[in-house]
Amino acid sequence: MKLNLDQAVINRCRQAAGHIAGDVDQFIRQRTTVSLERAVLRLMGINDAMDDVPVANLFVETIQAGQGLGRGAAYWLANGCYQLKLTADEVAQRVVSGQLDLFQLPQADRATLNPTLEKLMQPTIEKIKDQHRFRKDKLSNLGMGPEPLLYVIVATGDIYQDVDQAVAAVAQGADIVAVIRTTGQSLLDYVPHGSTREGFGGTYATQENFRIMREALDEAGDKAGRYVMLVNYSSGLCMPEIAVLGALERLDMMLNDALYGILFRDINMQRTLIDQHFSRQIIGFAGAIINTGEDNYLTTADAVEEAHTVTASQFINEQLALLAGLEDRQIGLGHAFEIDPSMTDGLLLEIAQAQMARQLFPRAPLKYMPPTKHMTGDIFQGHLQNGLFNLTSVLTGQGVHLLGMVTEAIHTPYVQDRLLALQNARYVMNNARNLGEELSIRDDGKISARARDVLEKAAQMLETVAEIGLFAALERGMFADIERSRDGGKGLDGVVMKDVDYCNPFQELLTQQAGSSGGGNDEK
Amino acid sequence: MKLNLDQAVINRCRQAAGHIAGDVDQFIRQRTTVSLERAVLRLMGINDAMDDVPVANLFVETIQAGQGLGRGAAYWLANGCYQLKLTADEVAQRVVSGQLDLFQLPQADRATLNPTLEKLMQPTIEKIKDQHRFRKDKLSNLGMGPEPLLYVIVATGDIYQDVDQAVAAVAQGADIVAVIRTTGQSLLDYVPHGSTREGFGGTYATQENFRIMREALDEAGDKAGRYVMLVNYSSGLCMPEIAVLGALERLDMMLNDALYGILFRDINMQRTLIDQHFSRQIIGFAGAIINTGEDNYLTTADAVEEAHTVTASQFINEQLALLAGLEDRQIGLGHAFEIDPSMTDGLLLEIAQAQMARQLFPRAPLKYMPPTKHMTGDIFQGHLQNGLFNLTSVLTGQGVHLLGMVTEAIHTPYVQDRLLALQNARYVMNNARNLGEELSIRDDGKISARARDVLEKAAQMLETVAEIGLFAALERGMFADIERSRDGGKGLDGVVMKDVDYCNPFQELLTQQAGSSGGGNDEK
Amino acid sequence: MMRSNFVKAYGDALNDGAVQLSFTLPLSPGGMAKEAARHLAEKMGLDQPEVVHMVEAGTGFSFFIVYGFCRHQVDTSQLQATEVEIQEMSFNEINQYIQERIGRRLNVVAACTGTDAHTVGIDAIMNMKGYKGEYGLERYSWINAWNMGSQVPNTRLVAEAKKTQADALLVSQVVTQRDVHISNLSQLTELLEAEGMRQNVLLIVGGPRISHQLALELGYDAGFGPGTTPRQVASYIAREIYRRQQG
Amino acid sequence: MMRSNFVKAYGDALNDGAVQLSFTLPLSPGGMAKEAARHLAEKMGLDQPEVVHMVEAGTGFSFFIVYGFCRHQVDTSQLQATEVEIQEMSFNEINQYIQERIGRRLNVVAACTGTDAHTVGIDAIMNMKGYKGEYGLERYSWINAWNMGSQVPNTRLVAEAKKTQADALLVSQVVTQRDVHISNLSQLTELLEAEGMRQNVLLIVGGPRISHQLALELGYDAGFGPGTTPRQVASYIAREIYRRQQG
Ligand code: B12
Ligand code: B12
Ligand SMILES: Cc1ncc(COP(=O)(O)O)c(C=O)c1O
Ligand SMILES: Cc1ncc(COP(=O)(O)O)c(C=O)c1O
Repeated sequence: MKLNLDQAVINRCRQAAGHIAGDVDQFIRQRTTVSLERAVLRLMGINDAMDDVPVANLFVETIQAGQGLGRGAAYWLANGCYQLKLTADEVAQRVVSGQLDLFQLPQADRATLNPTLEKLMQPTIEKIKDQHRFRKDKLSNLGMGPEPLLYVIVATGDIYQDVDQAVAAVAQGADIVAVIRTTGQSLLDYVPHGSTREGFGGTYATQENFRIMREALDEAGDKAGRYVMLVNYSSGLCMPEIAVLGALERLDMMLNDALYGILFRDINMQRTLIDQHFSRQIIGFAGAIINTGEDNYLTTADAVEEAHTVTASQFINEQLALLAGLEDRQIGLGHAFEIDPSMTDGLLLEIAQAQMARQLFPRAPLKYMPPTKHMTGDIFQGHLQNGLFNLTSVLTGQGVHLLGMVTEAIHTPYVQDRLLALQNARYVMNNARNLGEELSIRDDGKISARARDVLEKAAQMLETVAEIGLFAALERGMFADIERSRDGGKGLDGVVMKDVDYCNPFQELLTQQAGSSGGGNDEK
Repeated sequence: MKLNLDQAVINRCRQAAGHIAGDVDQFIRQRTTVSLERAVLRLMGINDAMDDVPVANLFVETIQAGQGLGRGAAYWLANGCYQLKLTADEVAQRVVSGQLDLFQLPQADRATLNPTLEKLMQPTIEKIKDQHRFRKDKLSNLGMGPEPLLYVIVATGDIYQDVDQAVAAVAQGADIVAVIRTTGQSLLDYVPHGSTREGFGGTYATQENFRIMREALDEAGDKAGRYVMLVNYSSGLCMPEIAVLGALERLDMMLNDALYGILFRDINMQRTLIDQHFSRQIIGFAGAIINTGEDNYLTTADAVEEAHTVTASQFINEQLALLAGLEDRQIGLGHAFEIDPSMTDGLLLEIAQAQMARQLFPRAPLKYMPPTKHMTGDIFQGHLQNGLFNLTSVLTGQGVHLLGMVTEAIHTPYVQDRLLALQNARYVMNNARNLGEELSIRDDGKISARARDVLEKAAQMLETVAEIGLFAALERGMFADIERSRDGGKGLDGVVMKDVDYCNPFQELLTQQAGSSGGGNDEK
Repeated sequence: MMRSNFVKAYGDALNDGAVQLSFTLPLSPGGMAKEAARHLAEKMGLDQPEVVHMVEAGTGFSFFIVYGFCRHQVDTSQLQATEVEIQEMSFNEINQYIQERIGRRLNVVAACTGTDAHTVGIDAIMNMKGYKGEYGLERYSWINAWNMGSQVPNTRLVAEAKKTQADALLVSQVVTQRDVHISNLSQLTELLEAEGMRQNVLLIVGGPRISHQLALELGYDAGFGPGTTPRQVASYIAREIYRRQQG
Repeated sequence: MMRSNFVKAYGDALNDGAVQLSFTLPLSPGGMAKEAARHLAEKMGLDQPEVVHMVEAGTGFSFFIVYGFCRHQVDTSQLQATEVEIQEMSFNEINQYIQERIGRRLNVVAACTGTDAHTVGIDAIMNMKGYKGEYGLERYSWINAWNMGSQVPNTRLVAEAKKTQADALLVSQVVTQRDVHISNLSQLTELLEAEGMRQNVLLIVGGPRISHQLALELGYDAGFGPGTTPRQVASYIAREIYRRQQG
């Protein structure tokens, strides 16, 4: 099944998106954020907490209070270690307990500090590389299911209940498990610490929770004879930090999209675009996959009217991801099956959109979201909507397939909801496994016309955005029907201009690597 | 969506089937049956019962006892009227009460009786014509839903509860309502009398029950703004009689298939093929549609292995129907969606079969049966199976679409089962309404290969059957994996050779009409 | 109080009691109907019953979907599995068992009785050619098997049982609307009692809606439900007849 | 005894009590688990409960589908519809009503509170541009409407209410897992009480899992569930404030 798309229009899209991403990149390069700096500290092993407050936060606050953040947290930590001949932890402890004022120390120059920086970075880099290697080995030994990969969420709010539900889902055929985050976490300007049992609508994303679930899934995967992927959110006010924790605990995919934070969490656009860039560099290095959030647009905007905004955003996200050094196969662009089910020939439009996305981003592990907005308390009807969604996904060869839940409009999924969802997908996808190869789409039909129309609109939109810039486009409410201002939203106070002698050896390393290899940390 | 079928193979099928039907027709023409003769009596207005035993039965028994059946019941009745100057009812009453011995009367010759016969026939012919006209008017005023037409069953066993459930189904969008018959009725060699409330797995087919339901559906249809079709079974040991009652009470469709009776009710093949011919003549004259039962083969035989037997049987049924004077648009050939849902690419084979049937019989109102055999207690999974069935139906443009019930494997449908089924069909068919027009099928793919394969096997089977004859084929178990012998089964004792002076003015009329116009009783 | 052998339904968190219901009420949709549905669910023991879906199901009727948290719990230590207990043997083992322990061929007569015409189930148990890769009783060298087919009146079955000196009667019942299977099955036991034959045969019933428990209640020796295999039935017959023979 | 105002569930024949259930038990599939499911259904008042489907739902869990005939009946004469009673007016009528009877613009403050970020529902009620073809409260000339958006802490909402001298507060709660909405809604009434403001505002809550009954239980004046339209809310506010004003 192939759509006859006009390559010239596709080129226009990519060109405009490249332009947009380039502009953003210019802006980003000059700035850092509190979360980015905390991420750097975490990469240097500062992952403890004091009375439940992460040391990284306390450390960065101290530096920010002293106006030193523009030089980079790495600099201050390394300089402390160098000057006092202490370990990173020792320095951090003293700083946050008020015993040590870093600004009082002599300030070595960068060249002098490089060996110290090198030493501070090494363990984490090794750990991340180990995790990457482990995943690769597992994948080549155990393999994964056929695409579309079946992705389910767990969301009990309690990591131990989550584990039970996740393990059950693996036994029922899940390829990917995402632990949904509690409401509100995205607006926390720190990452909670330790294992947790008290989330609402999701479970706190913490390093320990990641570890607990990773262990459970590795075990369940071994039992099921395949590698099971773990997903969490590198999103919200702590994007880069969670990227680090994800890299350390071998998360395989991270929801990661500044636009989502801007539109749906009212996070300041400057802040989160800067955060996003570094988080993507880390995710790229860890060999994980990002999932972008375009699907969410269709929960507030209409899926028929605003489909082109999804496509346009995918092009932008692709270019931003490439600039952060991700490879195509790591860029899980999001889209969704969200057309009103009562629409005559609605399925034709869904097929058009899904197939178009497939062809526009042929190597991307497209993340395909199920119906959510038009799900109701009628679980029987919902099961069918999910069935047609599953059919569309296998027909158009999507990569990462989020399973729709019959109780979507009611509660976070029960154990049986996930079971039903997995059975649904297994049945429909198996029964129609090669249907896509059997069929071709008329060039003069409704499906083709729809794809052409959406693509052209996306091109026009991208060209407008390229002209006015992404920030202005967001101010005009061009995405998801939501308007956000450049200086509004949460977290702007965490943005800091980099000094000329800004120091961030990780970013340097990752930027360099990306320049040479195009992403990932290995030979492929 | 179109399959590239080889016209030469289609021609071979039709030719062989024509040959088979011709042979059967030769056999039929020389014989009559007790039920056929009772049908003639009913056509002459003998529709009463005495102590719950139909007068038609008593009358025919008397004649059969006197070895007079070969001359035709019409002869004896008309002769009685003529000789005694009594009405048909008066004659029948006297005969069955033993007051009158018809064999003792002088026997007028046919020419003499013709005016009497004419007079006896007229009221019924008029009534049937009226009903036909009424239906045509309603249809042209109210219209019907778009095809595939949504067909549901009611099966409470109680005609009054059936009415409630049928009316509810019409409100939910049903186009066609079939009242399922109680177990066992097909083996009764009489048609029960009056309204009934005590069926098992269905409700007795009686003239009064037909009338009650017809009235309810006319009312519900007027309210819903469309004509609602009523279906029952002209099937079993009383095929022709029920055809008469259906014609009188304006049933729009009748399940009517001798092969079903032979295979699934062990009814003698001679008996039921003779009965079938006359029943089809009547149904044709009434302007109704027959539904054939090939779908049932796949409940005992495997849908992948034995698909060609369905196709072969459709060709035979078509030819037999044409010989009985039905038009293409009255021949609702049956087939079904019965492939094991756990089969990889099973949907491809279902599409192949459905699309092939569509192209082989382009004007037939194909009756498409839902999954039944592979339905289980898992109502959620079942709802999806029905969903893919609904999709296949709209994709391939079926005519009469029987709705699958989620509780198929559990009980006869509850009121909500029908609701869910109608919602399912409405959603899927509307959402994919014109999908079939958008897609084309690869000539070198699995779907095409499957269709070619099934068609070739059907041709070969038909050629074998043409060679050995239908009776021998049934003896060899070539259909539905079931073997039946020529002289076995129920009802053979009701078969009688026609005398040279056999009299059946209806059959004469219908045969003549068919010869001239090709079916139906009007100008079209 | 949840003791360890008490279980409750479970949706989101262990023992939360989460259940889903659906049903139709003879009321038009609206506030009242919704309230009626909620009440019904409450009577069934649901805490916080929520009517998540209400839709007209024909004039004067509404269909509901309800979720809630069921208070009831089940004490698993009080339960007894109510399926026939079978020590399953293989095809060859069964033949050998009959040959060695009983020493004569067993006579087994099967039928789908009454007006029921569903033969696939009983054929699955009986047919020579087998079902899902397993041979039916007709294939067993140490069983004489008669399959009388469908719509067999109980009187004919009893006559055949007498004629063949049947060791076991296998009755299939698929249609169950208005409990037609119950009256049909009861009639058979009465006939057998009347003929004084009840003690001489192993009386077995099967079908998709048949449970062992129901079979016992109706005076049968065993009941077999969906998914039964010929080997299970043959194993049961062989062992049970041997057991009875032993006293 | 079925009196005419008693209703039962209905599947095949009126008042047969037919219901469908589904749930998960923390037991591995098997005879015991099936029996446990049957027992649970019996406790819920089902006659002849039949487990029509049992499947493993992860190690140590089974999912069941059960049909049966529920004994319980509901006395419809005892029911009260528990939705807010609203005499609905049109957009123009509402403005006119406020102008004529109350004589001043009503101040309405809305927010999706706590950590809840679902704005679509409250926006549907508030937004100028409207929802499904109906204008939100911001469009009403006789209403001053403030929509504070999502994730608004209760303290901020109370401060805003004070500042604007709000006549009505509209709170939206969508996330309900572990009853987070309940604690969040209760906290708001406590804050208002503490500030001595509770009597001065009409306190309204809405959301997909909110019922009028729940709202009353939590000390709110009204609760609005799925499908609420801006006109219903505006009508209710106008009439209720007028009513209170009258004494
Ligand atoms: C195939 C089928 C038919 C075929 C039957 C062909 C045939 N020769 O058997 C046809 C199309 C003819 C048919 C007709 C009808 N059917 Co039908 N049919 C079915 C269907 C789709 C499958 C049944 C089946 O073959 N199952 C497969 C076998 C292998 O499973 P099984 O019977 O459970 O048998 C297993 C076990 O139960 C056990 N077992 C069974 N019997 C015995 C006996 C013994 C001694 C033992 C030890 C074990 C045992 O072992 C078997 C192997 O594991 C079911 C729906 C469904 N999906 O279940 C409806 C169904 C059984 N039919 C039904 C009805 C109502 C009818 C009709 C009465 C409808 C009508 N009025 O026209 C007719 C008439 C039939 C009649 N007079 O009895 C209803 C029964 C409802 C009820 N609970 O009362 C069902 C459930 C459909 C529905 N939901 O309405 N049917
Ligand atoms: C859209 C949506 C989102 C969007 C929200 C975008 C936005 N800006 O609002 C996005 C994608 C961001 C999102 C995110 C999440 N969501 Co969400 N989401 C939904 C979804 C699909 C639709 C909700 C919706 O828009 N409904 C349409 C509106 C019009 O309906 P409504 O809210 O019921 O409003 C009507 C009435 O209730 C009433 N009303 C509502 N409020 C008020 C207030 C007053 C005063 C009055 C009078 C009336 C009133 O009037 C409205 C119009 O009729 C639902 C699932 C579903 N299909 O319902 C899940 C759902 C609500 N989400 C859920 C969850 C858990 C989340 C997350 C927490 C998941 C996570 N951890 O990441 C996140 C985080 C959000 C957060 N912090 O709160 C759960 C809640 C489960 C529960 N019962 O606790 C749901 C049910 C999905 C699920 N099954 O898991 N979600
Ligand atoms: C990119 C992205 N981030 C985050 C989330 C989840 O929301 P929250 O940030 O509240 O955890 C989503 C939800 O779908 C998302 O798509
Ligand atoms: C042609 C035909 N006749 C009759 C029936 C119904 O069976 P019975 O003859 O037992 O009423 C069917 C069932 O599908 C059928 O297809």
